[in-house]
This record gives sequence, C-alpha cells and structure tokens, in this order.
Amino acid sequence: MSFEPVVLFFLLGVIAGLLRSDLKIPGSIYEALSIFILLAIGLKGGVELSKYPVGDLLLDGVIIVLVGALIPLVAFPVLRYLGCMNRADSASIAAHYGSVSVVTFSVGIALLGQEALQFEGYMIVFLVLLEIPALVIGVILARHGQGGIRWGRLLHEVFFGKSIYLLVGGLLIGWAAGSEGIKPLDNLFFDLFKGVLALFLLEMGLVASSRIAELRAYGVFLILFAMGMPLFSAALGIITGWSLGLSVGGSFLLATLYASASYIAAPAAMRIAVPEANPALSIGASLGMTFPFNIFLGIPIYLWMAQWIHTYGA
Amino acid sequence: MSFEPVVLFFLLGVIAGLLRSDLKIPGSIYEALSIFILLAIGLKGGVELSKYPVGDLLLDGVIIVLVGALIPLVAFPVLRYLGCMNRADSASIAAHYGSVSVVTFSVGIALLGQEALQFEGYMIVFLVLLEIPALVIGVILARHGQGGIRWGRLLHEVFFGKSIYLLVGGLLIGWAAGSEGIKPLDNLFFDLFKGVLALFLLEMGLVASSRIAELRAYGVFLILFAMGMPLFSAALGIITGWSLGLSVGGSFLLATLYASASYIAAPAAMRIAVPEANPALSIGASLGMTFPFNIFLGIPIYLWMAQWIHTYGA
Amino acid sequence: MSFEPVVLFFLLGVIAGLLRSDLKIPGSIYEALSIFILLAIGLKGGVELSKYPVGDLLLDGVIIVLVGALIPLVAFPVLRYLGCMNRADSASIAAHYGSVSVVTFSVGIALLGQEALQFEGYMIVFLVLLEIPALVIGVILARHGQGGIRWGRLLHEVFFGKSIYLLVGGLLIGWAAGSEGIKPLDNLFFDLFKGVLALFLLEMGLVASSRIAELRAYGVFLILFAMGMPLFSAALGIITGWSLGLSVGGSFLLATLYASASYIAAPAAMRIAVPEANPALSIGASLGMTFPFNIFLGIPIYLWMAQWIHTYGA
Amino acid sequence: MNGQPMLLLTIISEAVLESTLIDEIMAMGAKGYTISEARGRGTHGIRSGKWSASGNIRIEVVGDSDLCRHIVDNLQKYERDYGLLIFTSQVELLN
Amino acid sequence: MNGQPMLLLTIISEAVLESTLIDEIMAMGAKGYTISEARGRGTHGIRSGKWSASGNIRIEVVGDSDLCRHIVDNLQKYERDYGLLIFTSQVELLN
Amino acid sequence: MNGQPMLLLTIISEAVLESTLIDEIMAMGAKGYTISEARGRGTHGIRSGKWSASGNIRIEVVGDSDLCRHIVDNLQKYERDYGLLIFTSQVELLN
Ligand SMILES: Nc1ncnc2c1ncn2[C@@H]1O[C@H](COP(=O)(O)O)[C@@H](O)[C@H]1O
Ligand SMILES: Nc1ncnc2c1ncn2[C@@H]1O[C@H](COP(=O)(O)O)[C@@H](O)[C@H]1O
Ligand SMILES: Nc1ncnc2c1ncn2[C@@H]1O[C@H](COP(=O)(O)O)[C@@H](O)[C@H]1O
Ligand code: NA
Ligand code: NA
Ligand code: NA
Repeated sequence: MSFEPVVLFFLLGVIAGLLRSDLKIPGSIYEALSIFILLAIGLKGGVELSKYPVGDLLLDGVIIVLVGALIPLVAFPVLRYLGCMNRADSASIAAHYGSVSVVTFSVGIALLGQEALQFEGYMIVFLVLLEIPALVIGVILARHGQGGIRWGRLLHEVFFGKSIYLLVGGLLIGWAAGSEGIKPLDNLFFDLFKGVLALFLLEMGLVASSRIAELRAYGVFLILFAMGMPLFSAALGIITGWSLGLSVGGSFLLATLYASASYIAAPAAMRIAVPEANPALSIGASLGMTFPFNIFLGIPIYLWMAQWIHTYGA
Repeated sequence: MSFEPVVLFFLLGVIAGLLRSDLKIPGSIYEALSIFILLAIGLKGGVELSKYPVGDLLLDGVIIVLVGALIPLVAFPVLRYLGCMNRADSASIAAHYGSVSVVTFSVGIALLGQEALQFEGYMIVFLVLLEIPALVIGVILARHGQGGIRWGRLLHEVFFGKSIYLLVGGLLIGWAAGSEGIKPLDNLFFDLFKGVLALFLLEMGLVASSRIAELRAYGVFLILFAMGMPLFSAALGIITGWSLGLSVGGSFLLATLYASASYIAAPAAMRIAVPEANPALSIGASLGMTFPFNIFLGIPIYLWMAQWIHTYGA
Repeated sequence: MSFEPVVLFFLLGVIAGLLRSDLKIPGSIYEALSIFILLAIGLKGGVELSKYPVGDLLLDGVIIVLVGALIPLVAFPVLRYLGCMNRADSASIAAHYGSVSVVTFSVGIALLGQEALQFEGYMIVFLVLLEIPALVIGVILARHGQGGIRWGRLLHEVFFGKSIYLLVGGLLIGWAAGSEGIKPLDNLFFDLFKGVLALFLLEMGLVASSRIAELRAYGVFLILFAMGMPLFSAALGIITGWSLGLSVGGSFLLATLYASASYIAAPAAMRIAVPEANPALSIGASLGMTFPFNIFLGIPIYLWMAQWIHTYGA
Repeated sequence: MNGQPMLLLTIISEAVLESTLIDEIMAMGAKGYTISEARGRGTHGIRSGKWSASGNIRIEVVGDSDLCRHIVDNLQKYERDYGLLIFTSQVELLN
Repeated sequence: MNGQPMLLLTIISEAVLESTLIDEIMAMGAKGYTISEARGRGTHGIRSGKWSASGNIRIEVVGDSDLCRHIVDNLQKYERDYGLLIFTSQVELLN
Repeated sequence: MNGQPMLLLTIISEAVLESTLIDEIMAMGAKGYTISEARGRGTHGIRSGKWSASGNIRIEVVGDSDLCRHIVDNLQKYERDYGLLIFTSQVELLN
C-alpha cells in the first residue's frame, strides 16, 4: 500500500499528546502555519487555473458540487435516525462531513507527488466550491421548520471566514499573476510546502490526541460513522471523477475531497450559525477520527479504488 | 505601467479588513516577519557594501542625507500653516515623512527585479542613514523654543530601536561575512525574501484597512498631503540621483526612499519623544494613505520618472 | 583560528540586550525556532543512521555514554567542595554540564561545513544518548542519602520533555523515511537550517545578555568553572573520539558535545526533579558563560585540538 | 487616593464570540474594554488554546453598576450555548 | 444584579508548574480554571517570558472560600522552591 | 485563610510605555509586578494588538495603599498624552 512519510509527523504529535509530553506548538504558530497552507494551496490552484479556459470547467464544477451536496444530505438522516442524535448535532456534523479538509487534500497531493501521478490542477478550485454549499445545507437542516436563519451573518462567516477567504484570495492572485509572475514566490509557497505540512501535521496530532479521548465518550456509533462516512463519500467521488473522465489522480483527489471532513471552516461557521450544537461531537468525529483514518488508511484505499476503476471500469 | 504581483497581497489584506473577515495574523508573527525583513535587507546591503570601497560612498552619502533632511523641513511648514495643525502633530508627521519605509523600499527592489533593472547595491546603506536625521529634526521642530529635549532618551530610541538596530546589525554582519561567508544563509534570507514580503504585505493590508477609516476623520487636507508629499519627495530623489550619476534603478530607489513614510521606527520614536502628538494622525497618513499610494501608484510613477530623466535629462 | 559568521548573530543579540534595545523575539517564535532545530537535527541524524547498521554503533555508543557520564561525576565534587556550593545546586549544575546543547552542536556542524571537513553522521545519535544519563545522575547526586526520588516523574520529564522527544522523534522519522523519502522535506529542514540557526542565536544572545549580569553576582568561582569545565570535557571527548578511531570531524563533534552545557532539557528537568536548586546559577553558568565561551573560543580550540591529536597522536 | 468606586466586569468566553460580545458591550454604552487571551477548563471541557477553535478570551469592562447590569442581562442569551463565566468585583478607578 | 458572592483566587507562578498546579486545583474540587500567560518580577528575579524557561502563568479560580482555602493550603509546599504569588479577592459570580 | 489585606493596582497602558512604567513602579519601592499582553478600546480609539505599535499591556502590582498611592501620583504625568486606565481593588495576599 502507498505510504507518505509526512503522516509520521501526525503520529509524532498524537503520541506526544497521549504521553502528556510538554511539547506544544504555540497558538500563534498554528495560525501562521494554517495561513501559509491555505494561501499556498490557493496560489497553486490559481496558477493551474490560469492554464485552462474557465468555461470548460463550468459543467464539471456544477456536477461535482451537486454530487458533493449529497454528502450532508445523506449524513444527516444517518446521524438523526440511525444515531438518534438531536437535530442540531446531526446537522452540524453533516456540515462538517460535507465540507472539506485542506490538510487531508494536501496529504493526497503529496502522495500523488511521491507516486509520480498526474492530476488536473484545477481540482483545487473544487476544494473551494465544495466548502460553501455544505455549510449552507447544514444550517438549513438545523433550522428546518423553525425559521430564523440569520443568513447575513452566516454567509459572511462562510465567505469571509479565514479559510475560504485565503483560498479564494490565493486563487485569484495566482490566477492573475500566472506561473511566471508567481515564480519569485515559489521558494516560499511551493518549495517549503511539504515541510510546513509536516509541521502542521505535528500540531494536528497534538490537537487530535485530546479529541480522541473525548470522542470515546460518545460511543461506538459516532466512531463507526467517522470511518464509514468517508468511505461512502470517497466511493461517490471515484465514480463521479471517473464518469467525468478525470485522470486517476483527479478521481483520487475528488474522492479525498469528498471523504475529508472540515475542522477549520466548518467549526467556526457552525459555532456561530448553530450554536446549540455541541462542538465536541463534530470536532471529535472529524478531527479525532476521520482525519487520522483518512491520512493513514483512507488515502491509500482511495488511490487503490481510483486505480481499480480506471483499470476495470466500463 | 509596471506592476508587481506582490502588492496584490496588500490588497487582499485591506479587503479582508474592510469586510471584517476573521482573518488575522497574530502579533508575534508580525514581529517575526518584520525582524526577518529588517535583517534580510541589512544583510543584503552589507554584502553589497563589501564590494565597494566605503570612502567612495562618503560624498554621495552626505549629499543624499542633506537633501533628505529637506523633506521634514518642507513638510513641517506645510502641515503647520497650510494645514493649520498644531506644532507637535506637524513635527511628528514631518518626521514620519522624512524617515523611510523598509517595506516600500522592498517593493521597489522587487519591481526592479521584475523589470530586470540594475541598481547600486549600496542604496540600502542610505536607507539606514536617512532614518536618523528625520527623527532628530522632527523632535527639534516639536520642541523649538521650549527646550527640554531628552536627547539621551531620543538618541537611544533612534539608534537602538529595533528597526535601525537590525538594519545596522545586518549590514555589519553582511559586510563582515561578505558574499561568500553569507552563502549558507542565502536560502533563508534571500531566496524567501519575496515570499515573506508578500505575507508581510498581507498583514500590512489588515492593519492599514483600520487606519484608512480613521484617516477619513481628519479631513481632506491630510489625505492630499499624504499623496502630494511623496510625489514632491520622489521628484527630489530623482533629481538628486540623476545629478549624482546613479543608474536608472538607483535614482528610482532613491526616489522611493525619499517618498516613503515610516511606520515602524518613527511611530515608536515619536511616541516617546513627542508624546503630545496624536499617533492616529501620523500613522493614519503614512500607513493608511501614503503606503498604499506608493506601492500601487507611486512606485510605477517614480520608475517612469527615473526612466524619463535618464533619457531626456540634460 | 576558524570562524563561523553565524555566531555574529549571537553577538548582535547580546549587544541588543546589554544596550537595552527594544528588539525582542516573541516567546512563541522562540518555541517555533527551537522545535524546528530539534526536529531538523533529529531528522538529519535519522537519515545518517539509516546508512549504517545499527549494531556497529552499539559498542561505540556504550563507551561514549560511559565516558560522558564521567562529566557530571567530576563536576559535582568540584562544585561542592572547591566551590563550596550546596548539594542541590552542585548536582543541578553538574547535570547541566553532563547534558548537551543542540545549538552548540549545530554551530560545530556549521564550522565543519565551512572547513569542508567530514564527520560521522551518526554522531547525532550520541547527542540524544548523552542527554539522558546526565539528568539521571544529577538527580541521584542531589538526593544521595535522602531517598525520595520520584523516578516516574523524572523519567517522564527526561524522555517526554520536548527536547529529547523531538530529537528521538525526528531520528525515527528520518530513519524510517531514509534519505530518499525525506527529500521533499529537505527544502525546509535542511536548506534553511543555518538561517534558522542564525535567528535562534540572535534570540539566544538576547536571553544570554540578561544572564551574564546575573552570573556576575555569583562570583569568580562559577565563571572559572564555566570556562574550565568545557575545556576538560572537550579534552575527554577528543581522546575518546581519537581512541575509537573517529575522524577529525567526529572527534571534534564529540568534544563539542561533551563540552556543551544544556539550557533546554536540563533546566526543565532539574526544576521539576531538584526544585530547591537555584535555576539562576545553573542557567547563568551554562547560558551566560559556557555557551558564548564555546561558540566563540571553545569550538575553534576543540577543532584545533582534534586536528593536533590526529596529526601527532600515537 | 480618592478614586471613584466602580465595578470591574470580567467575562471569560470562547474566542469565537469576541466580535459578538464586543458589539453588545459597546452598544450598552461602555466607554471601553480590555481583552486578553486565555485558556482554561469548565463545564464545557478543556479549552486548550492550542488552536483557533479552542481559545478563550478574557474581557474586562470598568463601568458603573447600571452598565454592568445591562451588559450582563444582554449576555444571558449566550449562556445556554456558549462557555461563559461572568463576574464583577469592586474597584476604585483612579483616572 | 443579585450575583452570588464568591472568591476569585489568583495564582501567579512559573510556567513550569502549570500541570502540577492544575492537577492540585482540580483535585481539590474546583469546577474550572482560567490561565493566561504573564511575565514579571519578584523576589526570584526577572521572569522575562523571553524563552520557555522564563515565563509565568496567571491562574484564576472562582470558588467558595472553602475551596480557595484548600487550594492555598495545598500549594504551601511549593512556596519554598518556586516563585509564587497567591491572593484572593471578593467577586460576585453572575452566571 | 488569614491573608494580609493588600491593594492590587492594575494599570492598562500602551505597550510602548512598558519600560518607563516599570522603572517608575520599581523606583517607588514595589516588590514586584506582573505583566500580560492585552488589547482593547477606550477614548484613544481601538488598540488592536495587531502590530507592535497598537498593543496594550496590563501591569499588576500587589502592595499596600501607600505604595499604590505613590505609584498613581507618579503616573499622573503620563495621563495627558497616553492611553491609561488605572484602578485598584482589595485583595488578600496569601503568601
Ligand atoms: N470556576 C472557574 N474558575 C475560573 N475560570 C473558570 C471557572 N469555570 C469556568 N472557567 C472559565 O470559563 C470558561 C468557560 O467555562 P464553562 O462554560 O464552564 O466551560 C472555561 O474555559 C474557563 O476558562
Ligand atoms: N508585588 C507584586 N505584584 C505583582 N506581581 C508580583 C509581585 N511580586 C511577585 N509578583 C509576580 O509573581 C512572580 C513570582 O514572584 P517571586 O516569587 O516573588 O519571584 C513574579 O515573577 C511576578 O510575576
Ligand atoms: N471602560 C473601560 N473598561 C476596560 N478597559 C478600558 C476601559 N477604558 C479603557 N480601557 C483600556 O485602557 C486602554 C486605554 O484607554 P484610553 O486611554 O481610554 O484609550 C484601552 O485601550 C483599553 O484597553
Ligand atoms: Na467532505
Ligand atoms: Na521619506
Ligand atoms: Na556536556
């Protein structure tokens, strides 16, 4: 199975947390690392995008977003009726799983780099597009039949929240500057990317380790959900990617996007828009379980799935 | 007109601030970025300086500093009598405009890089030299006829304030180590410079956006001053550079230095030495107006002016 | 005498501190820089280690650790009886000098790079091995005849303290990934290493400058000890390295390790395990005196010693 | 020292509430506020400050008892859903 | 404002004691605590916060006087060896 | 808990004043002080803490009322030009 050494840093962080090591990464460094990663991904996406006529991506984009919107709509009833969770928690968790994780996506890209596989550079655009509807659907599900959604506040949170704002901003700058104009920034944003990702994974491990313990309190259902849901979403992604004629790498990345669960944009947006939902549940599941599941097991599985369908499909 | 993509990051920061995005760069990261930029500029200057016999620069240096000292002496009466501002504020703002901005200068260097224009490497030395007399003149103007300048405190602030200290320190280290000895540090201080500058501009944009609003409260005079003064100073710089026989790039950089207004060294020094001056005015003008004016409009204009005088001058 | 420009940054920091410059590096940046350095050294060591059969190093390792354990055992009676210090302080200082300094070691490696001298890459492993027994011996010396050592707490502090944990973690990741697998991280961890070391030395200088003043209060004995002890330890290292058949570079690095005194791992461990010891003494000596002594004078001397013995020895 | 007796209102809350709380406080007529970063533990679990979503802030407002009461009344609505700790103490304002 | 009278216990100590003190405080039955970073100066010299070994923390616990007394009694043993400053003040808890 | 009644003097000011204020405080005979970073808003506008020139600090000094009065008297001269908030509260010092 394919393996990417960068995930060992996540493990290092988790173990430090579990063993109560005094290792800690200051909050301001966490902020700086995440700003770097969001901007770098955005810039890379923008540079790639500048190579394609935007019109050609439109249809693909619409389909990918519509299929992606299925994820929270499937997750919600599973949580609500199978898991017997309350409406707010079900909706909030569904939004987390409909939304995406930039770091999981980055680990996916790192693996493709290591396996020397190509992918459609504009996939990063979909990363941005997928984030938005999931959060909106989550809020609608939470408020269904109650009215009183503060749309202004919510949309502000979604579009101008750090995460989307930096991705979109980077995308536009990368697109405007193009691959030539961005060259002097390559040394920082592209060459160092994987190293910074390693440091970020170390920090994620430290954070996740405290979440793992919390998650245990919420029983077996949520743990199963946190592993089953990404597998389902990934399958959806593989099939969609393959149907749209993406490359193996592209289908794999789409699967990774669908399978990943947010822990930057979604927690902030849900805390504001659905405050009665318990953030320990959604962050526990997405960060304490799905994130490690994806980077250790999911991603190799999704790559294998993508290779399989492109070999035996049709 | 010439355009450098790095300034888009400033725009990204301004827009984030105006739209009240939750994007923020922690104070400690701001500190780290500014230490990096000051040290890197100093080191680069020192390496360049090591290639010239210092004696040759002496006359040029004296002339450049003397002409530069005109700037606060012109700005003060304009602010005091045309703008009807009080003595302390006029003096403090004059000091800010006599002093220089390392980041504006860096954007100038980035533009030269992009246009593949040469410049005299020792210009960075003048950056340091120009900072000092402006601050001293500002304090003398503020205290004129009142006595009671605490020279010890002021000079300590000027020479051992972070900004000058790191520039001079970097200069000396770069000069001592020379271009060979500094090579192992190139990867950090030189190759990453432009990327770090982009991040710093993002942060500057966030900060400036709050200043723009404040500035509006102080009326049209200060806004006009904040755009007119740099144009005047730049013209002074172009003529001085051309008369001294500098290259196009050198004249352009001298104009950029003269035109730039300080927002690191000057605010700190003025707050200590002329505390009755309102910092909102001087920082509002220099950071909220002159800085964006310079990087978006001024710098391209100054380059055009430098090219013009070197073509048609004499 | 050999000279490495990176130490000038330490000087810059010391002078800033002594002159009460307002330059300061935020605590969170200090943390980030030290995490970087520990991880990078660990990774580098792991990559080197993966080139050797571990078994071959075993005997060397045991000898190097046993000889290293002599250092605190020699330091303790000197401090206790010659210096008339109390038991706790003597033991704590002995532990600091038995333990090692990653930054001193890094300056040593930088010097070898500049002198284009080879060294055995696995030396970094000994860096980790040497840290541990010194701390344990320190605690035993402090508690001798009193019982009541909380071994659990102590060993937790030693093994899971940030410093050892990151070194060992980096070592294992580097070893697992090997020189090929780690390549995408080279841009961050290896190429930037020396630049980051320069920034860290700047910060160390700021911190050390306040310690130098404090150290003066403790009289001439401690100052002499802080210079004599590293010379003795270095001699021990040179002889051991030479006897084991290490290269000139290897013997020099072993001497540097023995001669260096800890100021990250040891202070934290001693504060917990021997709280009645005065940290101002041990940190004052190790950081205020031995560290600058080593990087300015010691390291060039040790290199000269290593070259001498490899030329005239036997 | 003839200072003015005042109340110091301290609010400890999740960092995500910052802009909301500040808007409420200023709308109630406070002359100012002071914020510092914090972390901690309470009925909502550990807030480690390790990452953006887990930090607390500590807001302090000096004001008269009317102002403080108004603010506290207005913050009641956040108590159900958010981790909040609110208390006042007597201070003498000296400038 | 009919708040509940309580004590606010403030402990300023070396950062290295954090986990030890927190364990003590929770073991004594506190419902929560709040920590913020600090630096300062006292009988143990300057604690500049410039590097890991020289930072202070400021721990605040709101509780009744019994709890505070228990905690203070339990912290006595650290006073000899560590820089500590402990004080209480009267507050009204409003939620 | 038979603590010693004391005053806790809290000063919130622009960060640029740090060394000046500390010198004054120690010169008045304080045994120590504690500083933490803060941001806020007052009559001098928003102090966002976003960059070096816009941060506040929060200085705390525990001392008797004589010391506090002396310090406050000495800080009067900074009030005109700098953003300052000064208040005291009663505390019981427990060590
Ligand atoms: N008894 C307490 N003493 C001090 N701080 C507390 C206490 N209880 C809660 N806090 C703080 O208030 C925050 C929110 O509290 P809670 O809503 O109980 O989780 C916690 O994260 C702590 O920072
Ligand atoms: N009089 C005081 N007022 C405020 N804080 C103090 C005072 N004395 C000590 N401290 C704080 O308590 C810490 C430890 O004090 P000490 O044990 O006296 O060194 C110092 O670093 C200061 O942060
Ligand atoms: N009413 C208040 N309550 C709490 N903090 C305040 C208050 N007024 C001012 N401050 C703080 O004191 C600083 C300086 O106040 P000012 O001089 O009024 O601008 C502000 O930046 C705030 O941090
Ligand atoms: Na998803
Ligand atoms: Na200027
Ligand atoms: Na040693």
